[in-house]
Amino acid sequence: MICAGDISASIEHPLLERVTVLANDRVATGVGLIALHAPRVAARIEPGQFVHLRIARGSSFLLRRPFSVHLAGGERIEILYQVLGEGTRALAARAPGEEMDVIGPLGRGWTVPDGAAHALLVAGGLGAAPMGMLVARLADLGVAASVALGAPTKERLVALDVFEAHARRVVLATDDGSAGEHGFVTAPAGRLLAEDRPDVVYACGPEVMERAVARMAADAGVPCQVSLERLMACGIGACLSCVVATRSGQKRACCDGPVFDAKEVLWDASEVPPRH
Amino acid sequence: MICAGDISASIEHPLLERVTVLANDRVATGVGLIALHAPRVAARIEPGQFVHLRIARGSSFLLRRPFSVHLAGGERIEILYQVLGEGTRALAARAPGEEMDVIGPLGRGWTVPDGAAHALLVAGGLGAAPMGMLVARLADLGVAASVALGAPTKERLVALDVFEAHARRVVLATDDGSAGEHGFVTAPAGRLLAEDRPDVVYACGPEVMERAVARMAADAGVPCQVSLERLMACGIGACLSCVVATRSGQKRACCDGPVFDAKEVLWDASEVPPRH
Amino acid sequence: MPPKSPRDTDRHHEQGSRTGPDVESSVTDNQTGTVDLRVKVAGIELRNPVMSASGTFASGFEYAAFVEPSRLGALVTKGVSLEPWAGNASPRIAETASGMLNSIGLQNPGVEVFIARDLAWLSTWDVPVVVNVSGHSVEEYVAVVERLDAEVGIDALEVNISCPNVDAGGMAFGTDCSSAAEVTRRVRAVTGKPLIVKLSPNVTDIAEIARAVEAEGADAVSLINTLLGMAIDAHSFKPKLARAVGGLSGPAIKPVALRMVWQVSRAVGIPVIGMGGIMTGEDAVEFMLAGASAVAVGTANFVDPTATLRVIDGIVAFCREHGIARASELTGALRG
Amino acid sequence: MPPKSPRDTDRHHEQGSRTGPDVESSVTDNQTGTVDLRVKVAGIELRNPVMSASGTFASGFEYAAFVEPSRLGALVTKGVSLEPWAGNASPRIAETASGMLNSIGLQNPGVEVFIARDLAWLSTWDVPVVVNVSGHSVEEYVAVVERLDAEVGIDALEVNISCPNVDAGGMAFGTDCSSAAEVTRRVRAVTGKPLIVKLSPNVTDIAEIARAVEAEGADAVSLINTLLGMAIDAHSFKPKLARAVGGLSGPAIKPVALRMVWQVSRAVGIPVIGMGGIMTGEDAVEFMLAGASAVAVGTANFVDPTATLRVIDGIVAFCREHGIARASELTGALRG
Ligand SMILES: Cc1cc2nc3c(=O)[nH]c(=O)nc-3n(C[C@H](O)[C@H](O)[C@H](O)COP(=O)(O)OP(=O)(O)OC[C@H]3O[C@@H](n4cnc5c(N)ncnc54)[C@H](O)[C@@H]3O)c2cc1C
Ligand SMILES: Cc1cc2nc3c(=O)[nH]c(=O)nc-3n(C[C@H](O)[C@H](O)[C@H](O)COP(=O)(O)OP(=O)(O)OC[C@H]3O[C@@H](n4cnc5c(N)ncnc54)[C@H](O)[C@@H]3O)c2cc1C
Ligand SMILES: Cc1cc2nc3c(=O)[nH]c(=O)nc-3n(C[C@H](O)[C@H](O)[C@H](O)COP(=O)(O)O)c2cc1C
Ligand SMILES: Cc1cc2nc3c(=O)[nH]c(=O)nc-3n(C[C@H](O)[C@H](O)[C@H](O)COP(=O)(O)O)c2cc1C
Ligand code: FES
Ligand code: FES
Repeated sequence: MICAGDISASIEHPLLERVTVLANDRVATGVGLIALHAPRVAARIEPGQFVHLRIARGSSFLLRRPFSVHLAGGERIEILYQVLGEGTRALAARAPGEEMDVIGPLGRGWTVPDGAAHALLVAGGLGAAPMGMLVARLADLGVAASVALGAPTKERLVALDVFEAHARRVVLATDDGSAGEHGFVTAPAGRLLAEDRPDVVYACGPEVMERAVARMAADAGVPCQVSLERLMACGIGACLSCVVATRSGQKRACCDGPVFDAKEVLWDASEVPPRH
Repeated sequence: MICAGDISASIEHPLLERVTVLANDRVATGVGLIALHAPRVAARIEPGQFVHLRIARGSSFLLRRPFSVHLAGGERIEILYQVLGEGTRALAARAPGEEMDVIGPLGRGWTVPDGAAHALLVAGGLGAAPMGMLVARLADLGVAASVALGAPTKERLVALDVFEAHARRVVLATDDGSAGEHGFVTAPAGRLLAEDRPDVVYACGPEVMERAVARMAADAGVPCQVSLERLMACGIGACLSCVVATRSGQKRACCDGPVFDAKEVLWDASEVPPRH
Repeated sequence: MPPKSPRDTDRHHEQGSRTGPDVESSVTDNQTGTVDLRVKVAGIELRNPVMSASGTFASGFEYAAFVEPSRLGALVTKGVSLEPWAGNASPRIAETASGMLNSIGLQNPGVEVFIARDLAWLSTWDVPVVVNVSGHSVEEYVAVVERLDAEVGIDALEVNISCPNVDAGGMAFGTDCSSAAEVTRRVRAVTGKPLIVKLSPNVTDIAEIARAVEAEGADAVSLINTLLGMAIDAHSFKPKLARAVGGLSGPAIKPVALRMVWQVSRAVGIPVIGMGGIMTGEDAVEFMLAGASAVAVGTANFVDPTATLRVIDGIVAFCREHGIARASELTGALRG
Repeated sequence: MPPKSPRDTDRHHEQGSRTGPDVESSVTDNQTGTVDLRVKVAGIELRNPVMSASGTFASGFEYAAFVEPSRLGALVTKGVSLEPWAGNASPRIAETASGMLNSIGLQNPGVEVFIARDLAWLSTWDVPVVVNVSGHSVEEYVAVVERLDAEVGIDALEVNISCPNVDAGGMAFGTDCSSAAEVTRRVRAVTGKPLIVKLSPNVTDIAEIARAVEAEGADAVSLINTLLGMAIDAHSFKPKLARAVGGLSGPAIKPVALRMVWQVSRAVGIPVIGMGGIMTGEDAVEFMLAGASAVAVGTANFVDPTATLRVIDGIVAFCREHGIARASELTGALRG
């Protein structure tokens, strides 16, 4: 990853690739899965990295949109996206055969500590998006994975098939109890942390959830990685719009992250993008 | 037509109609023909009137685009359009089944003088667009029509089929001589004016052409109507962006026109939108 | 014409043929309760906070097929001057990214024709009428205001000291505190009608201008007028507007307009009427949160002739969603 | 550091490892002839008129995968101050119609780190380097300029008196003639390098400020910096930026930028560097026709990291289409 912080480090260039939509389907309430033919990005993307997508030209919104790569294989990448504003609405309208362009792979993804035997993944809502490639990678590496997956309601649970295919154990929670446990995903996450004694915890979801998981992991003495969302203009480290306050100073989510060591993050200084 | 100038006159309201694309095909080099299901506008539109089309939402261009209705029948209207800028490019990309909205019918169209037996239509390029309904109407009324139709080159001649179906005589001219006469359409127009001795001349095309035809008609003592293009924001008479200088003061092309009596127009004061 | 007092603001209640503003001013929904849309600006009670922006709605006649004037909070007319003005040469508009430039140049038939034709028509509708006033000189502003002051069918005057499209007068008065103050003082002296001063965004410190006109007796300020801009057609090597420069409006300018409404509403005690790029009810709510008591919809009318109605509906929907009983509670409700 | 003279502008020709600017400066096409893209601004010869806009390109390192620095007319770096600045709280950006707001707040590691890290890296490329200078006070501007003046790898300094995103200093210096003049005079006294002053559009009369800095010895002016704006998230009742207000950039502001470039280039004798919403070669040509000698590309880099290159190609295509031999002929070529 190139970052001015690493101005003298060896550079792994991101690519600007013209891609074609292969499929674009609704997979849960308000959630779509878009598959792109992106051979060059697909060949290099690592779990937890993201792409910066130019969804439309000539639209009244200008900026790219950052999306984690959910799954990658062969010449294909897949993105799981929640429809929120004009960008994701336009994304949902893109049809197979249409072209767009992506910058990627971007950012630092998840790391698997040497010798880890057991991992806990905690995903809230679309927090499951950057964990698809991760759970598959863990399976490849022979690391046993437990997953705590939460959503507001049954119809909004995503990526269950991927987790079930690769994890040893998947526990569900919904805010309304329509699937799995009734309540927040932090409850089963805490239990799994105690029961399974993982060597590493990965968390992605609303920042309050990540923070709660980070605290539980810290209390249990288990290393924890979190993937943070920030508003991003350039996506490549140049504009400083995506800063995260850490113990080692201000970092850029787009290239120093989005995955950070949870104990590095100064949670109080960080801010979640407004959401309604 | 509603116009502040007629603030006390009886109002014929334009409609705001949600329409569906029925077909959208390329019919000549850089020219498309889009058919819209627009029952309410189709029922009321008169030859020479236009509609104000909202081509796209969420695009970086805001304003509607004015287009003459080329043909109308049943619940359908057809627009002949030249692809020039972002608006018409977006129009060319609209697919059957998609929706958009139109305001119409707008403006004052062509009038057929009482007792006219013979009419001359002079169309340069897309000037043929507002003449499709006209030539059909003339045929209905039993007025014999001669048409002088010009284009830069053969591949850009439009609406030939409509003119041939309804006119007594169609003479072609192309700037490069690839079809019909070599040269501007004003040459055959002048000949037809002398030979056929029409009771009325209708002209639409580049403003220089309209002006030349207007002068020939005036010299021959034949009444002449011209359809003028102006940049239009509102399209309904409110914003004063489309003014035309006439002998009876400043008029709005969108509602006092677009068709004007040629001898009313103060040509030197009027200005053509820039074109490249 | 001598100043009139008390101010002529309760005309609606006097006219038997009109329904009071309360009839349409609130929307009832059994599930989420009633939203009271009424707001008060410069002493006029509006049935909702949405006005037409001057110059984009003429006198409402052309829009009547789409928007019944009595649905509006107020109808603000195109600028009127003492004598007829021909306006600028064509082309007068140019499209820009998410916006447009205009250099209409205040073409209008003069105050007498306006009164005889437009005002006569407007009087048949139950809507507060705000007449926008133009002038090439302080004397002209005064003369127009004096003439309009005599008319009962007018609820307020909006003095446009911010038009970027005329050579003499217009914006020149709005970009300098002392001349803004002078115009206000002079027109204030000849009218008892509520006086709104329309401010130019083409200034270093708009709050300072707002304070100056407040001090001279303006009952409200409206902002923003258009930003001075230019568009060029590279291929013809020429400006797109015959006059070279014009006024930028539309969504492109919304961030500047919101910022200025926020600054001005914190600087003055009189109400602020906010405008600049409003397309939706949510846009209008943003202006109110920033401090506007009412809003005006301009360029959006060209895009959608029913835009004012959609904005009103959108405000209702927003209030319902957030359990807000009175739209007026939105004004200045921005949280730190 | 004492003022240096003669001005340090022929660095490129001294360094053997670099190719002279003429190598890539013209494009040959047998059918339509050669287009000479070279322009001269503030005494520096640029191989083409396209620069990066400060703060949108960092020091070029992050963009190197997409744009080889030596392809640019000049590389303008992010603003640098004497000590490290932390910048503003997050969120720091918000999207608006055809534009964006930023309130980065000049976060930078301070001039020493900049020299040791960024400038060292930049020196490996054959590109004129323009360093953008920030300050909270006149003294800080002077100290930074003094420090940078000592570095051979710098071709010009751009003094940013127009940043809307800092509380002290920044834009405050650029919205008033006398403080703009003072900053210019004071930094001029401590450097012999070409001096560009970057102007704020948030003023009543930008031409007046331009004349003031010209009188104090600026070699060029660059404009526009961002327009002060605001965005509100209605549903949370909060400004979208943590700092409430920020700077508006992108195509939305192009009409304002073009107008100001046109006004300023007619008011001063020094070259104008134009920017604000440039996305394409045609946009760049429009700025040159309006009077700019060179242009800078900012927000467009975020949309397309190769934007600067596309703009250069677009200028070439335009010149060919119109039979223009030298891009510099475009400057001020607008027809009445
Ligand atoms: C590294 C990273 C990875 C992401 N991965 C995914 C993913 O895999 N699936 C998914 O559904 N979403 C993901 N997001 C969030 C996604 O980028 C936003 O939901 C999306 O940009 C919203 O765009 P919009 O136009 O629909 O919303 P709007 O709210 O209209 O967007 C307005 C602006 O805010 C930005 N924005 C809005 N929400 C967010 C957000 N949460 N994070 C960052 N920027 C935001 C947009 O990019 C845009 O600039 C990711 C964000 C980041 C930073
Ligand atoms: C009453 C009327 C009827 C018309 N009928 C037809 C028709 O039947 N077929 C057809 O092909 N064209 C017609 N035109 C012209 C057509 O409106 C323009 O070609 C079209 O708006 C160009 O849009 P654009 O976005 O592709 O071009 P751009 O040049 O990108 O448009 C930029 C702006 O300029 C305006 N504009 C550009 N050219 C013209 C023009 N010649 N006249 C008016 N506005 C213009 C656009 O509406 C837009 O606001 C008509 C124009 C008028 C006024
Ligand atoms: C075509 C046009 C004409 C205008 N004429 C006037 C006018 O006569 N008087 C006035 O005060 N403002 C005039 N304005 C400014 C608008 O009232 C409004 O302040 C501005 O357009 C910003 O709002 P908007 O972005 O919603 O259009 C005009 C604007 C446009 C677009
Ligand atoms: C994220 C961001 C950061 C900026 N930082 C600086 C800066 O440090 N110094 C400066 O002079 N201008 C800065 N600017 C202003 C730009 O250089 C430029 O003047 C402005 O964005 C207009 O050009 P554009 O529309 O092409 O972006 C910044 C702009 C943006 C968008
Ligand atoms: S998004 Fe630009 S630095 Fe991270
Ligand atoms: S387009 Fe608005 S008056 Fe004609």
